[in-house]
Amino acid sequence: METSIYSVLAFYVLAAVILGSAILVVSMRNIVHSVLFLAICFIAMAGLFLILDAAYLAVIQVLVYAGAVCIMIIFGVMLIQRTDMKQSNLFNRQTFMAGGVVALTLAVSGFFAGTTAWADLAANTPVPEDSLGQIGQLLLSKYVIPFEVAALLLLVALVGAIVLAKEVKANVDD
Amino acid sequence: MLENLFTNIAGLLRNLLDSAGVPPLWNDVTLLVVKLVAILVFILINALWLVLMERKVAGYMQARIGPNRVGPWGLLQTTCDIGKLISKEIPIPKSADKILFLLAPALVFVPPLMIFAAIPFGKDMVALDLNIGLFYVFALASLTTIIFWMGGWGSNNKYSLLGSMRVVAQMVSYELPMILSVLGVIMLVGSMNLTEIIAAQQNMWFIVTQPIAFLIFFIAAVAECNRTPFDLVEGESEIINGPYTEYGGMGFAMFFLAEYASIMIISAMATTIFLGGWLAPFGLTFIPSWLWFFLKMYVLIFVVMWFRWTFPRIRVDQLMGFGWKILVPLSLANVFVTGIGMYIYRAIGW
Amino acid sequence: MEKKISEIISELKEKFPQIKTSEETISVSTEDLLGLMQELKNSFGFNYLTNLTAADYPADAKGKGDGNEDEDDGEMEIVYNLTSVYEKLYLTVKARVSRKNPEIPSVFPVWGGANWQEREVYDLFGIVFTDHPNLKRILLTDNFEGYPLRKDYQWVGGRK
Amino acid sequence: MLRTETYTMNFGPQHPATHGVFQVVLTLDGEKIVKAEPVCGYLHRGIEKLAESRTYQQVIPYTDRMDYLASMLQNWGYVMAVEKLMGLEVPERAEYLRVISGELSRLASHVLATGVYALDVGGFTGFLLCFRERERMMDLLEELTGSRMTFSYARFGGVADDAPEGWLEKLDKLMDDMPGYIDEYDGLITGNEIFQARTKQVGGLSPETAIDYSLSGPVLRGSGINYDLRKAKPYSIYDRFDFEVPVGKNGDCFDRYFCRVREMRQSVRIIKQAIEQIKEIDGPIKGKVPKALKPPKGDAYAEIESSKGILGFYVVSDGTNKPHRVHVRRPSFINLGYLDEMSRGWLIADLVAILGSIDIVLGEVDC
Repeated sequence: METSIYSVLAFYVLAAVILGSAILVVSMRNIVHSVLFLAICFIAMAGLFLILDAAYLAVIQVLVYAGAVCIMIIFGVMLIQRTDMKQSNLFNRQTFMAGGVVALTLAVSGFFAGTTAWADLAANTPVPEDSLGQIGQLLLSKYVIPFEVAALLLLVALVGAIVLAKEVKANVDD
Repeated sequence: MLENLFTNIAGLLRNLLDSAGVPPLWNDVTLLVVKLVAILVFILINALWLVLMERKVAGYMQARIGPNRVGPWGLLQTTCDIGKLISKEIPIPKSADKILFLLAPALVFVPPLMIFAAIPFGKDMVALDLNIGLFYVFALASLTTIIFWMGGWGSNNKYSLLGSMRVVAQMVSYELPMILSVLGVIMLVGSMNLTEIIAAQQNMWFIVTQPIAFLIFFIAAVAECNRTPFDLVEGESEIINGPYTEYGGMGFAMFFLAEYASIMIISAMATTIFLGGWLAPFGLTFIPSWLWFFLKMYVLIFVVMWFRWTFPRIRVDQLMGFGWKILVPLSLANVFVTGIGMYIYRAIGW
Repeated sequence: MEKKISEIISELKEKFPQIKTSEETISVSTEDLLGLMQELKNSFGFNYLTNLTAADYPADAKGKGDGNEDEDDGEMEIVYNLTSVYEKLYLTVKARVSRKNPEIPSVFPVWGGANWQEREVYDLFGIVFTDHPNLKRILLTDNFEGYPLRKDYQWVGGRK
Repeated sequence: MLRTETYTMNFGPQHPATHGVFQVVLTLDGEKIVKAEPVCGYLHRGIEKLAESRTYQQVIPYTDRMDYLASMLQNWGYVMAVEKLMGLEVPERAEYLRVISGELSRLASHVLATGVYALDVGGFTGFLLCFRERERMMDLLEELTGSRMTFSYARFGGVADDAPEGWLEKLDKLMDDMPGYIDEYDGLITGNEIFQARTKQVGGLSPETAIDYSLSGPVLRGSGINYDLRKAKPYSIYDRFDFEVPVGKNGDCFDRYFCRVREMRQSVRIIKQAIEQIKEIDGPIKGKVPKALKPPKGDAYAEIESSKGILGFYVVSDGTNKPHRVHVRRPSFINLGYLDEMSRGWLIADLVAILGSIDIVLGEVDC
C-alpha cells in the first residue's frame, strides 16, 4: 500500500474525528446528541477502513453500525422518558473502576499491537481485489465455529427479545 | 455523437486541465467535483420537475387538470413554489432542539447525492465505479433514517415523534427484504459492481430471471422512500405530517424535494439491477444509452406515482407484518431457489 | 299500533298508579322514573332512547299555566323519547323537576345512549343527573358560568 | 414482565382527520389507544338558544348551519316538527319536492362521506372523484333553491319554490349516470385490498351496543339492525316508494361505509320513482299557512331519517310567534358518544378510520 501524503493526512483527520466524537458521546449531557456523535464516530471509522482499501468493511461499518446499531440505540432513547442527562453520573465512585478496566484493555490491545509483525503482514499480503469472496470463504471454512457460535448467540438474543416484548401491558390506572 | 455526449465533455475537460499543466491527482479531483456538481444539479432539476409531474399525474387521475397557470403547461409552477418557500421564514418551535431541527433538512440531500455518484447513467457514465457499488447504495440509504429521525426528534412534537418512530421502524424493516431481494442478482452476477450487473444483463434483463426479487425490491423500495401505500410516516390524516410537521419554508421544501430524490434513486436502482440499466432493448441502439436509462427510470417513477394516486394507506401493524412475515421469508426463499437453480444449471452444464 | 301503545300505557298505569298519561305520553315523578324506565325497557321492549332533552318553564314567564304552579320558581321538564326498534313503537316520557333543586336520577344504567344527552342537558340546563358516571360540561368550557338554556340566563355582550 | 408508560396526545382540535374543529384527547400506549376522550363544543353557536329569540320562520336558516352537508334534511326535520305542532297539511307536490330534494341532499352527503372516508384512509383520488359528482348535485340544488349549501328550501306547509323548467329532466339524467359513478367508487375504494384491510374487522360494534347507545343511521344499520325511519315509520310519502334498507353484518368500519354506498343506490331509486310520480301531480307547492305563525301551546317531537341518522326536532310553543324551546336530536352528536369505547385498543390510524366511518359533521355535533 503506497503511503501518500494525502492518505496520512486523511488518517489523522479521521482519527481526530473518531476520538473527538467518541469523547463527546460520553460527555454530552443530551442523550440524543450522544447517539448522533456515535453515528459520526462510526462513519469516520468507515473512512479509516476505506484508507486501508477495505471497502467492503467500510460499507458494512456504515450499514450495520451507523445504519442499524445507532437505530437500535435510537429506539432505546425513544422508549425511555428521560432525554436530559443533567443528573448524569459522569464522575462518581465507579470512575476508578472504569478507569482500571480501560487501562487493562489498553494494555492488552497495546501488547498485541506491539507484538504483531505489522511490517511483514503489510509487505507479504497485498489487499486482494475480491475481498468479499475471500471473507466468505474464510467464514465458512477456517472460522466456521466462531461464525456459527455468533449466529447462535444472535438467535438467542432474538428469541429473548421476542419473549421480553410479548404481552407488554400498559401502565394505566383505570 | 449523442451517445458519447457526456463522456466527450468529460474528456474535453480532462484534456483542458492536462494542457494547463495541472497535476493528475488534482485533475482527478477537479473532474470528480465537476461530476458531483453535475449530479447535484441533475437531482435538483429533476426533483423540481418531478413535483410538477406528480401534480400533473395526480390531476389527470383525479379528473382535473393540475397546475396550468405559470408558464406553458404549468412548467414553472414548482420553480415559483420554491421561490415562495425560500422567501419564507423558517419558524423554529420554542422547545425544539435547534441544532438538530436545522441540521436535518440541510443534511437530507447528502445521501441521495452520494448514492447518485455510484449509479451508471449511461455507457461509461459513472462518477464512482465502486467494486461494492450495490452495498454502497444500501449503506448510504440506511443513513437517511437517522436524518429523518433527527428532524422528527428535534421538532419536539408528539406527532413528529410518532412519525420519526414510524420512519425508523419502517426503514429498518424494509431495508432487510430490499437487500435480501438483490442477493439473487448478486449470486447470478458474482459481483456487486453496478457496471458489471448491467453488463450481465446484455442478453436478458434480470426482471425476467428474478421476477419475484424485482417485486420484493420494488415494494420494499417504495416503502423505503415513504410513498403511498407506505406513507404512514407522513400519514397526513393520522399524524399530520410526521417528522416534518413543524417545518415550514425551505426546511419543509428540502424534505419534500428529498422525497423525490429518493424516488429517483429507487427507480434508478431498480432500472440498474433489474431493467438492464442503460442497455438498449431489442437492439435499438440509435437512442443513446443515457436516454434509455432515463426512459426506464421515468417509467418506474410513473408507476410509483400511480401507486400513490390509487392506493389508500396501510396501517402500521400491517406494514410491519407485511415486511417481516411476507417479504422477508419470500426474499429468503428467492435466494434459496436461485441457489438451487444455479446449481442445477451448472450441473447440466448448459 | 295505536292499540298496542294504549295497552302498554294501561298496563303501566296498573304498576305505577301515580303516573299521568295521555295518548303517547307518560308523565312521571322523579322517584318513579328509574323503575318505570327499567320496566319499559325490560318488559315492553323500549330498547332505544331516541331523544333526551329538557325545557325550562319558569313560574313568572310564559310557561305559566302549563298546569304546574305549585312551586314558586317554576319547573323544568325532562323529555324522553323512547323507541322500540323491533316492535316499531314510540313513547314519550316526561318528568318534572323544580328549578330550585334540579335533580333527577340518571337513566344511563338503562340506556347507554343517555350518556352524552344527559351531559348536554346538564351543560345547558344545569339539571343534575344523579349517578351519572361522568357528569361534566360537554359543549361549553369547563369554567363556563351559568346554564344558558334557562330562561333567566343573561348573557353579557353579543346582540339581543 | 415489561410494563409501558402511557402518554396523552391531543388529536385536534386542528387536525386534518377530525372533519372540523373537534378534539380527542388520546391516552396512548405507543400507538395503541388506551382511552379516547372526545371534546366537542368548539363549534357551539347556541342555535337552540338563538331559536328562542327568533320567530318560527327565522329559525329555518339556522337549521341549515347544523348539518351543512345535508341541510335540506335539516330544514325538513324542523318544518315537520312545527307542522306536527300546528297540524298543518302539506300539498302532495310539495311532499314530492321535499323527497326529491331531500334524497338528493342525502346523496350529496353520502357521496362526500364516501370520498372523505377514502381520504381518511389515505386514498386521495377517491376524495376528488367524489367531488366531481357532488358538484353536479350542488349545481342542481343551487338551481332549485338559489344556494349551494344553505338551502332553506322547506317552508311550513310546503316548499319555497317549484322546480324550475327542465330541472327534473336534468336530475333524471344525473340519476341515470349515478349508478355508473357508484360502480366507480366500488372499484376504486370499496374493492381495494388495502382499504378492506384497513376497515374490515376494525371498530366492531355489536347490534346490542348500537341500540343501547342510541346510535342511528348507517352506524346502526351497519351493525345489522334494520331500522330506517323511512321504512319503520314512513313519514311524508315514503310509503309510496319501493326501496330497500341496506344493512351490514359485522358492524365494523367497512360495513358502516358500505351501508352508505348501498344507500346511495337506494336514494337513486327513490328519486327516479319520485320523478316518475311527480309528473302526474300538478298542484300547489304551499299549503294555506297564516303569515304570522302562532302555533297553539304545546310541544311536538318529529323525527326524520337524515343522512347521518335519526334527526329529531322537539319544539315547544307557548302560543307566541317565537318558539319557547327548540331542541335538536343530532345524530352526529349521539353517534359520537360511543367513540371512546369503540376506539379503545385500536391504533391511531384506526381511530381515523372509526371516526370517518361514523361520518360526523361538526356543525351538527356542536349545534
